[in-house]
Amino acid sequence: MMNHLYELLKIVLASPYTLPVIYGIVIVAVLPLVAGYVVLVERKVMADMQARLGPMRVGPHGLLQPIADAIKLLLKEDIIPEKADVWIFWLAPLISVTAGMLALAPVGIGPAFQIAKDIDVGILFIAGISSLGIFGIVLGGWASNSHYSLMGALRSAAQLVSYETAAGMALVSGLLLGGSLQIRALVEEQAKQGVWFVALAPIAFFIYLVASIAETNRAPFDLPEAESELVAGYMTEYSGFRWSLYFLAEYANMMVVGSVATTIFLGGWLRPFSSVGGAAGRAIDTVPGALLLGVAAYCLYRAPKQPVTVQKLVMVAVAGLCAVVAAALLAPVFVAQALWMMPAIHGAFWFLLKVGGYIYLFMWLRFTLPRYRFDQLMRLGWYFLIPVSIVNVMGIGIALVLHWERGMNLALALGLTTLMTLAVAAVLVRAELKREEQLRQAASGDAYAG
Amino acid sequence: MLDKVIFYFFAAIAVGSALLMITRKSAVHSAIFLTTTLLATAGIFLQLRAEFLFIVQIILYVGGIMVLFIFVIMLVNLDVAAQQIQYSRQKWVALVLSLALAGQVGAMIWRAGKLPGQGMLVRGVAAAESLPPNAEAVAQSLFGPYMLSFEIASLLLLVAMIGAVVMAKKKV
Amino acid sequence: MAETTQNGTGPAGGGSSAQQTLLGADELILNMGPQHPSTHGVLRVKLKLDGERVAGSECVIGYLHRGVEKIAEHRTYQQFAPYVDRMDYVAAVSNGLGYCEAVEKLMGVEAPPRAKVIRTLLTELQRIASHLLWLATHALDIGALTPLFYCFREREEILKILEKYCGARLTTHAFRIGGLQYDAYDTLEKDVERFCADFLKRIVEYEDLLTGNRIWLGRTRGVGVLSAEDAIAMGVTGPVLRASGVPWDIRKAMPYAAYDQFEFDIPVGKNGDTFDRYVVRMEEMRQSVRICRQAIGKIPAGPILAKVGKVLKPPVGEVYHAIEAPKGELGYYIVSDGTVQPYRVRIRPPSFINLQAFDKMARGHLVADVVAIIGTLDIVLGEVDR
Amino acid sequence: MLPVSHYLILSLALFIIGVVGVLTRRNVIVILMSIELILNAVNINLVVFSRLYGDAAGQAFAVFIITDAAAEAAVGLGIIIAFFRNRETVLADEMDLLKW
Repeated sequence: MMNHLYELLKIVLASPYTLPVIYGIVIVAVLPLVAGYVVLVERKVMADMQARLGPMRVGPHGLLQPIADAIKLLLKEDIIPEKADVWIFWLAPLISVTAGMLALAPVGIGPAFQIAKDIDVGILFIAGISSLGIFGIVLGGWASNSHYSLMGALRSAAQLVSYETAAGMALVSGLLLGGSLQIRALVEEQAKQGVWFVALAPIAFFIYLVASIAETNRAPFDLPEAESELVAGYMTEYSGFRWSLYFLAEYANMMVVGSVATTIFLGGWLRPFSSVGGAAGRAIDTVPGALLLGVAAYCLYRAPKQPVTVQKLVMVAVAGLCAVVAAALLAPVFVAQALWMMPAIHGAFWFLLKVGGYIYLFMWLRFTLPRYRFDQLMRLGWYFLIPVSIVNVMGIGIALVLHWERGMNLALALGLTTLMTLAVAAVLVRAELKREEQLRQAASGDAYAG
Repeated sequence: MLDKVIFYFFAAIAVGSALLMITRKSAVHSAIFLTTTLLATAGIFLQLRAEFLFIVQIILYVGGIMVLFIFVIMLVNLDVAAQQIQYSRQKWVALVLSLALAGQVGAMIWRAGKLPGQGMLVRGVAAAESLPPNAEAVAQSLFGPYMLSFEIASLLLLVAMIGAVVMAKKKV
Repeated sequence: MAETTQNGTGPAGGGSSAQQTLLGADELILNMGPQHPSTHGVLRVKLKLDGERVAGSECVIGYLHRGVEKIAEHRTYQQFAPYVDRMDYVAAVSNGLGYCEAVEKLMGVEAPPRAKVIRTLLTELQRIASHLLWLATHALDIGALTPLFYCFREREEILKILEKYCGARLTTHAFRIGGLQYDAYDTLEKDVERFCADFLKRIVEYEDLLTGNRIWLGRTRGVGVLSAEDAIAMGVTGPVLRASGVPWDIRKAMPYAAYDQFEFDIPVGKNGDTFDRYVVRMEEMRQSVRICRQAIGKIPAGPILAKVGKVLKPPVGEVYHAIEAPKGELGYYIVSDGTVQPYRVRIRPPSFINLQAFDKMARGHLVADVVAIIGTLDIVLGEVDR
Repeated sequence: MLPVSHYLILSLALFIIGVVGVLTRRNVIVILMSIELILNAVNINLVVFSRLYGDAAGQAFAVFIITDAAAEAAVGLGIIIAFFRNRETVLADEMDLLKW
């Protein structure tokens, strides 16, 4: 009996599908929790920027808030509006959340942790699958049978279609530099060239940043769910668990775009100065562990100041967790036997750190900027981002040809074409400013005439 | 074995939702079922190791064309249409003729399949591992022998874009 | 929230014809409010939309009607004073000032100079608080989350001063007919001075966040333009009128309280759009600080309450007295029949009159602009409905 | 890979369903969708033969067909919107005037 089980286990372990399936299950299981904690971090960041404390009640410093929120959402009444198209109403959030999670499949969180390893069209796969999420939004908005929802859905459809072009063009710039669609190949190319592509194609990165904010419906492009105008846009009629699925989809999408940007422009799982080796490299490698040890120490320092025993214990537990992770990060650096763990663990750390930084940028913008109006959003997309992104792709193509065929220095060629793109962008901005000025004069002239 | 399972799975979804697509009253439901069919077809492309086409199908067909369809369905109010008679007068004739066509072609395919080499002058299917990377292969083909066609296709898209803009303008 | 009878685009909007599509010439009716995040209370706006463009609008009010004017007829003059606080509940002090001065005018009494200066000081603080609340919600409506919390931080300081003065934060009932009930507390001047110094620094922060921001400019410039002629024709007052280029401020035009003793400017806009109204209100806050700073220097000594009896019996007659409340001209028309209760009180609330301009301003704009326009009118439904 | 006939039968089934949709439905949008289905069925054929012969040309043609489908959908839907605006119907048999 045991023998059979052992044999079975061996077969299962030897199968090429085992590891991806396990990774997949881990992602699906952990993603809601991660999303919950991203929300907590967002609320804390928001509180910090707005001179207040944020969630403080559930757990020390609100650490258990996401769990409380999740329980609350699960227990809420699930309201389906009268006259709604019931089964589309049910299906729509599922589409969104499935697309968001599925798009994470080819993402390489470090060189080891990747579900779909050798998928030939990695980046395209992510872009394509995540664009399916729009179905959930549009159908959900339509099925709710409410005007706010419908307007949110229409806005969302128009917005996503418009900004996908710019985002796609920005990605193409990165792909041209990397010469492949595969995630792994892209990161390895950056390691080989010894420079992150954000340095080679800053404009493409900027365009992708803007377009990805628009694609994930985040402020200042959060028109489909603009609270002050459309109540909650396409989610107006949703409640409880279904609503939280939309929420989960939004955060999954943020992680997806963050991962794409990190992979293409920010060097994926490479650490900063990845080409530096020797003692300096070793010093950089100790940074993550030291960082987490610092966090652990701070938690221990704060623990006695918590008001309740349970909170003290949780604080100590968090400190312990940080210490364990720090140990795992430091072990490969100092213990030769553990060296094989180095790429996987450190790769994951740097990748997640970069994605976190990208998402932090999203939050920062959200709390700083007012919201665009729909026509302004469309103008920004069609009159600025798309032309600039097209010129940028052409520029990078020209630079690469100059580099390959004429042997020109790559940095020089790219610098020249970047300047060219900037000039085009400046012309576009000037034209836009001029138009605005004219419009304003026309408006105020009318006002006095009428 | 796995190949078979995957094929029959996707084929069943494709045919089933295609049938639902042409029988639903609500155009939105039809669009959803067409989307499902297209996704299932994408799965079959993947099973045929056409990874690039798989993702093109998803990005262009599902993420582009079907979104356009749903967008238009929402713009033009179809509630009235959903309450009217769905099928035209010639439906029985059309059905019979279509089925006759299906029988004819099906019989041909069935008999050809029994011939040596599947009746298709095939010397033997290339092993999946021996295929070149798919995206590169398609690119070689698109930008090699079919460069002109590719440019014509882009011209077609331009014309279509202009046409659509002109059509959809407020005043025709 | 959508009117089900008008619904033509949902999945089962059965029975309706193709009239209400987004494409056709016919409009879609969108009911904004009375429960909507940005209608500032319980305003209900019926919007006729052509796509997302506003083809017409109708404001439905009265959801907060409490019959304040009618209540006045069954209360004595003193008893009615707390009720006026509940109209514009974000500027209760100003409401009280207007009412007290109106009754004083009716009786021919004048408040002592010390009371007048303290009244002016507190009213100007209240003006800043009211404008801060406007800025907070206006920015939030346009999508800027953060100014809300900064503004509330400053408003909190003002409310603390008011609380120290009279014990209440929101509905203060700070003044009495004939003067003040409470004298200024010991550290009032110091508190106000500290607040003014802090506030001048912090208002720069808000301007950093908003004034030069391209998105903010795009959302406010050219939106909800109201020409001077239209503004005057519709009886619009306050910052909305001044932003259209009409330098009309009752504090200057017919000074009341102690305004004639202080120097201040009346900020005036040019284009009459939402951005100008924003600029005017920001500048007004600075001017209020200026008045406050002058006032704390010269609060005269002396009594705080004029000689009025315990029972107020104004002579038969009528009076209209208006003050410049934060939102515009707040007028009280009181008719006395010689008894202890007013025969009739009619209140001219600035928000109510200003709301008239909404349709004019919103027409032709997008739905997103509607919330900006509601915000820029700075209405308080307690005052509109009374 | 399974025998080619499997794929061909699948493709045939989708094609016929598309044809039936085009011929029997009255709603123009559904007819347009049925045409998309027909094009899609053709794509399966192209891809399966491309795989069979190990030549990517078939897939290149499938890309062309998808391009064509996109163009067709754009123009077709544009026409439908224009028509709907004028006549307020999307039924094929009510489109019986050459001029409106």
